[in-house]
Amino acid sequence: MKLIIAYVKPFKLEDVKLALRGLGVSGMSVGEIRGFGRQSGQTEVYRGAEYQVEFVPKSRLEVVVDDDLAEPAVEAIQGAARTGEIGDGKVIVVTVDDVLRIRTGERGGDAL
Amino acid sequence: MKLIIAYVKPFKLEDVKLALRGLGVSGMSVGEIRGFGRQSGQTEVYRGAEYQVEFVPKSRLEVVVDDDLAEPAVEAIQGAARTGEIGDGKVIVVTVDDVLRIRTGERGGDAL
Amino acid sequence: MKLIIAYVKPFKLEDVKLALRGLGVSGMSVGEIRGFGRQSGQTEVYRGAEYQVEFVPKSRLEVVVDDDLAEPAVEAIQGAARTGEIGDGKVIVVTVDDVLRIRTGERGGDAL
Amino acid sequence: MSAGDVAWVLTASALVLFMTPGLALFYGGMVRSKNVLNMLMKNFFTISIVTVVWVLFGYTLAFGTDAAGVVGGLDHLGLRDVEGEALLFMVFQMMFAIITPALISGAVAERMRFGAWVLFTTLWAALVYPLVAHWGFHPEGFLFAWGVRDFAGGLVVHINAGVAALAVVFVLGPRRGFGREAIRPHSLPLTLLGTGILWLGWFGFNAGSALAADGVAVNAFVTTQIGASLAALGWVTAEWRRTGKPTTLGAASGAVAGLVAITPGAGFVTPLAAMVIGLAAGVLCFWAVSLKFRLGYDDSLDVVGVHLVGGVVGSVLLGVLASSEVNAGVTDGLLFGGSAFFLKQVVAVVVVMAFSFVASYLLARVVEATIGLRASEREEIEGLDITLHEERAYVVGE
Amino acid sequence: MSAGDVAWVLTASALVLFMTPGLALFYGGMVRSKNVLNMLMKNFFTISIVTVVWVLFGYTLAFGTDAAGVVGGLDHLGLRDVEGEALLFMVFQMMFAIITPALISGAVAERMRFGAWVLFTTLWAALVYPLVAHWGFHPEGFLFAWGVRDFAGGLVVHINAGVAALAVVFVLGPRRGFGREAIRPHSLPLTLLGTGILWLGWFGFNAGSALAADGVAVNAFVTTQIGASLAALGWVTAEWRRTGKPTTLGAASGAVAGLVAITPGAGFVTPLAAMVIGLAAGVLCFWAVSLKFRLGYDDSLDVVGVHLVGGVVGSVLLGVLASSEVNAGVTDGLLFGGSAFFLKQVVAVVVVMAFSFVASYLLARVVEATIGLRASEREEIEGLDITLHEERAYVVGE
Amino acid sequence: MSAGDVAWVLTASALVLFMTPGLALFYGGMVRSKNVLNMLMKNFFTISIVTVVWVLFGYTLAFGTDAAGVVGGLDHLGLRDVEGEALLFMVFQMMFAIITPALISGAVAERMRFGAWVLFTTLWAALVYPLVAHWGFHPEGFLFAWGVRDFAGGLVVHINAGVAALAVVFVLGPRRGFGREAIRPHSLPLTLLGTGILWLGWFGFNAGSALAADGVAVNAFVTTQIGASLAALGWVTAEWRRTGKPTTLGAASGAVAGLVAITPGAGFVTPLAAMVIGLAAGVLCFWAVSLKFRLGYDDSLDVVGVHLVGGVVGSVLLGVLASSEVNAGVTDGLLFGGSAFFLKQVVAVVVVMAFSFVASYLLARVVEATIGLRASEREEIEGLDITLHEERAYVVGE
Ligand SMILES: Nc1ncnc2c1ncn2[C@@H]1O[C@H](COP(=O)(O)OP(=O)(O)O)[C@@H](O)[C@H]1O
Ligand SMILES: Nc1ncnc2c1ncn2[C@@H]1O[C@H](COP(=O)(O)OP(=O)(O)O)[C@@H](O)[C@H]1O
Ligand SMILES: Nc1ncnc2c1ncn2[C@@H]1O[C@H](COP(=O)(O)OP(=O)(O)O)[C@@H](O)[C@H]1O
Repeated sequence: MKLIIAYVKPFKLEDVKLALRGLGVSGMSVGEIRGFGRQSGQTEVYRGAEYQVEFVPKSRLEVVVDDDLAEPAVEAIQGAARTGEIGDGKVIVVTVDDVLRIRTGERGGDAL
Repeated sequence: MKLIIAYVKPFKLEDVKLALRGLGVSGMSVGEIRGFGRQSGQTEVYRGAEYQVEFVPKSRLEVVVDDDLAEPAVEAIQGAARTGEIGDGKVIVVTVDDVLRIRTGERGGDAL
Repeated sequence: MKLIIAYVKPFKLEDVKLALRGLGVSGMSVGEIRGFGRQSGQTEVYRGAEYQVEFVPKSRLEVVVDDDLAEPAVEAIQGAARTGEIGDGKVIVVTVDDVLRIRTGERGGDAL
Repeated sequence: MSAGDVAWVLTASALVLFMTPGLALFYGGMVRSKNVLNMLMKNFFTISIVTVVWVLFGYTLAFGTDAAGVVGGLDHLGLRDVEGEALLFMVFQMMFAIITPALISGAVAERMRFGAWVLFTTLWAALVYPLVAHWGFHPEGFLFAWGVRDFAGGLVVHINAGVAALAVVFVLGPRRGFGREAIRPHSLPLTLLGTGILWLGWFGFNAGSALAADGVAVNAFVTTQIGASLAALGWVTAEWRRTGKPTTLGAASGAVAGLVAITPGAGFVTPLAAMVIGLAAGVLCFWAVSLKFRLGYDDSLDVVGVHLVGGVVGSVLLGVLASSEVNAGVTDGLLFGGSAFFLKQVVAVVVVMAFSFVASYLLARVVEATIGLRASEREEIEGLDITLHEERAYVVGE
Repeated sequence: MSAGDVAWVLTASALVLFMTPGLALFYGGMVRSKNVLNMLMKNFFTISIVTVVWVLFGYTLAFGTDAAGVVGGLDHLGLRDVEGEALLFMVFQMMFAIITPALISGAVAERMRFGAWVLFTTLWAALVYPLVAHWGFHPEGFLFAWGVRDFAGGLVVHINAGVAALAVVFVLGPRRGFGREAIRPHSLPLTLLGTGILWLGWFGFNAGSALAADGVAVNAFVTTQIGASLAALGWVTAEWRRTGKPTTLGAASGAVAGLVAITPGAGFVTPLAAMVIGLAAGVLCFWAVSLKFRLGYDDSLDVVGVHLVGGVVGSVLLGVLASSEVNAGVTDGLLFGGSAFFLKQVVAVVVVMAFSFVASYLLARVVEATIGLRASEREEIEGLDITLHEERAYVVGE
Repeated sequence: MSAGDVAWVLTASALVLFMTPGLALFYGGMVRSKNVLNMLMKNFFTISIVTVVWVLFGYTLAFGTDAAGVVGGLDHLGLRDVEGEALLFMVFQMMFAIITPALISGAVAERMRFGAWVLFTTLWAALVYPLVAHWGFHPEGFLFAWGVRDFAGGLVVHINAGVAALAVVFVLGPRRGFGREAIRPHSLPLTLLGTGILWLGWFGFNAGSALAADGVAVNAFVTTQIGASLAALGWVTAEWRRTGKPTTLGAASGAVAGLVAITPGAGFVTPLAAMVIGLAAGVLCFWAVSLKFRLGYDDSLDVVGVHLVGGVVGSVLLGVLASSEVNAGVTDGLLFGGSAFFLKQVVAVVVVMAFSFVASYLLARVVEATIGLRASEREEIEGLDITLHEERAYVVGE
């Protein structure tokens, strides 16, 4: 199994979720992070002076999928999160040793 | 070494912590996430109309342990976080290449 | 490629960022977590009684780097985040199967 | 006026001014966190805009020497010859002229540009409000002269603003996602705080409209308290029965609906009549705020459902419950045989709604045609605070 | 009453009404974020409930023609024959009848069901408050007639509410985790805001109780300011010495404790005496709020420690420091040789405590036996806002 | 004084007291979340400190029998023989004595220790404020006697506090990171709420300074409303032109700048003159707040840019626009041929600035030399709330 971590533009999260659902992905976990990268942060004004916020708010989603679903999921995420502008984000794939569903104790694929 | 990631119901976090302490796990890191899955979110009312929040707030904990402690830790988490209801959450195990304690520069098991 | 996860004291984040930039690391993702470990939390007063907060707020950063940059990055983080006091935090290294840049679809090193 | 009367009207004026920041918080809590500053700013800046307009010519258009019952003359341009008691009356009325357009900001929340708001408010405060104020408040305004009564602004303030809100919303269109996703208040405590401030200020609004510290002021004070309380009770009870849950937003909205509904009659009806008006307003406005979903217009923070509907309920029920015993300045309502007065109230409601709707609709079109009304899609998605004001409401962890 | 007196009592009434939203924020900031809306709602809704009860029969039970010194007659049922100055007095007193039960909400925070609160408050406002108000405020109430004095509600409001809070807490039981984990305020800025509003409103509460804009009002105004300031000073100094840290919650609680303690004597003692009362209240209440941990009752937001203890301190010290020179309406206190008056004050404190405790305890039992008092474990864990009101106080990042 | 006058001054006193919590929120919203409680605490505790100082000897030093035009005698030590109207005047003036040092807290935000603040404020309230108040407000104070006029505290309150802020900042030094990183407000809604409260309170501040409910009070009320509105308009317009963005912080700061600037002349100038003063203050203060970055002193929340500059603008423009027609108590300004009066106003500004700067600088040095002024680096980094008060402003998710 694979753990897919993706940083996406917050307003794209909705689309990404739908795309993953489309693949039959049952669930996911989402947090907020401050992203640093090529995309420059928002300009803000304070006391008549403009300055740039260093980071960009991004949504960070984690989804565990079976190996065969990994590639389709990555592509689904890209398709849904893409705007073509700098700052669209990254998708990271990591191998998972094991997954367990707390409620039932099921392991591996059954836990998803 | 293993990195264990678990999504649990927030009010179970306390018990999970105690269970891990019981195993001699020295520390952990906890964040908040929005969980999407089988469990349906809370109902809210707005202007006389009821609707369901799509996500469920969950606590996400990360704990790094030595290989031999991994399985016991996973079981401890399950035991402590389980309510038997949908939405109890998942436990994910990932292999760690290396760990370092910033203060001392210790590596591997000593870093924990 | 490697995914480096580090828990550091929030006020050290700035230095860590600069250190990584120094290595030519193009970006990173930062979140806030509650840290449990040896370092004891802040004392607070409520109604004339003092008590200790169990956790310590920490910054959690994630950075993906090419294999050859992993070790230098880990050392850079340690160098920048170290105060020598308990609670300086940990650095965790995990192997990444693949990375993708959403905007361009580039994979692997090019995606960074 | 005795020093006591002056003391009370000064106090009342201060309390009414305080209502606009209160309204800003009431509305600000109901929008999403990315738009709260824009909401606050629209209200605070309206104070500045209307103060200037009112001083320069708004006051004289409303309260200058009457011309054909329609508008005031220019004799008080730039406050010429406005001194002493007249100056006090001018500033008390100024506070009404300020909050009326401010009320509209709730309907256009989260999508109307700030610049467009500034232009629209300036025009509205200059061309619409003074006329309606003249008709309803000036002794020779055609509605007042005809016998219509509006103690503290049911017609002039609430119906006027409520129907204007509806007109602007038609031009502006709904927020992205309206109807599909639930757009939730980002801070109900802020909204409750605003409610408390509005309730406080409304005592100045209604009891101050007696322009004296006398029995009429006391009666208006008491009916105001009763109207607000009963409407909150009515609204919460209604929603409790429908959804099984009493909500804080319901309690807050109900209180405001009651304050709106008692405004036209505060000095003209008995405390017990105020119970009826409050209860009716609470139940009817609760029902009214659900209309927008069914009819599909995005009156974002329910200016129509609360101020227009509440104002109509109050103005019409005044036609029923007005008592010349409470106040010799009004003729008896339907209940006491005054069918004529009742009809006049209904006609007045229709007249003000018609005029204000058309005028506001045209002004909105003018603004749209000139500088544009609506924020871009990107601005709306990222939020008006950061895109239009380059500020962030909340910065934590620094 | 001159127009000046009416102006002041109208202003004071508005300020006292504003205290209840202020109290809502003061309490709301002290609870956890999952329960803040429930806290606000309990307070706001209490305004509605008590307004109805007071208008219908509460007022006449308290201030109707005296029956045996115990209760008022039904001559003013539904405000019959309550006009002019009497109407003004009615609404000023209404605000006291509202905030008194609202004070209790702080003790039962985070676990009492909303429905149970509604029922309890209705019963309490109908059966307990009017009686105590009659005894302490009505010229023929047995305590007042006997010579006991309570300028603005030390007995009638604060001791009454404080002891009722204790009684209800006994029936309700502690919050989960009370004593084990520290249950921290979720927003101290909200609490400080509430403190500011309470302080403002208290000028109306105390100086308004003179029912005139005269020297007594001025004296009450000054002693109120001094009492609050000295108590904040005393509380913060005491905790600074004990814990080494001065806290904002301490400053806020101290100020309120001082306002409570000066309430019974505001119009009866000199400014310097007010310094003594304030200082004593600050130090003693700081000590008192720690009792709940030792004795193990969960008076969640310290209604007992602040209002009961503060009220007792103030009422008893009034027995010591009352000066007939300041106000001919009171007899000299112990310090000036008035031992009789001192004893009467002590007796009055005991009487009110005994009655209010028993009555409140019984009412709480009745509610428990009928619809139940307490939220379920799940509701308490997940929070009353989402489970009882299906609302969330703060929604960020949308 | 008639009951009406008493009613108004009581109301005004309550409103002015409310300004200090308002200021606490205004400032509290502008600091980082780790320092907000310290900011609130400094303001609230100042109320306690100054109340004690003022009652014991501050009042008599300011308003006791004049000695050589420089200071008041000790005849009213501990409020001896201060009764009735004098007692009312005492408490109204007390509120001014409270908010003046509180204003300074904005300049030293986020780095001055709480203990140091307590000591400094005590000394300043005892030694600096009473003198300046005597000079400007006491009939025999040398400035007043010479013909200088300061209606409600442009010199005594704002210039005095603003220049003191500058002096303390010189001793204290800048915050870590000042100039390098942008230190952003953590909650602008809190700041806007504070602005609303300040605006409300300012009606008491200025119109209350007439000490009667008369025409002068009305004029002051109107000019206050106009000054605030125009300055907000001026500030926002200026920044809109410079940065292309109108900000809520700009609107809030502009309103306060206008309230400051109109303070010295509120009862002495016409409404139209108030427009000029407000507009000038808005534009000039907007320009002034950018100075600190260029000159490198860390006046954290712009006490100098808003209160000092605004106070100077208002006091000097009063020298130009004062009209004896508006108020017989003032001589005509430059515009009406009163060059003498203009010069006196300028001299008074210089005198107060010189004295207050030197005195405040010395007091700051004394505190630094004794208990130390500044928080440690660790305290500053981790935040003053948790390190000095062991409290956290916001605790979410519990
Ligand atoms: N090396 C990295 N490690 C972890 N996260 C990264 C890294 N580089 C970028 N990110 C994340 O991806 C987001 C987008 O990257 P950015 O360089 O701004 O644009 P793009 O995705 O178009 O290359 C950043 O805001 C950050 O959250
Ligand atoms: N495929 C997944 N990847 C990542 N997180 C998941 C995934 N499926 C579920 N989760 C997390 O686990 C939580 C519980 O899952 P859910 O399906 O609701 O109930 P259960 O754990 O009983 O199967 C979700 O709220 C979400 O945070
Ligand atoms: N086993 C662990 N797994 C995950 N995170 C950990 C673990 N141990 C410590 N941490 C994180 O590292 C932080 C610092 O650890 P701590 O034991 O307090 O001090 P030190 O880093 O000096 O050993 C903790 O606050 C926690 O966030």
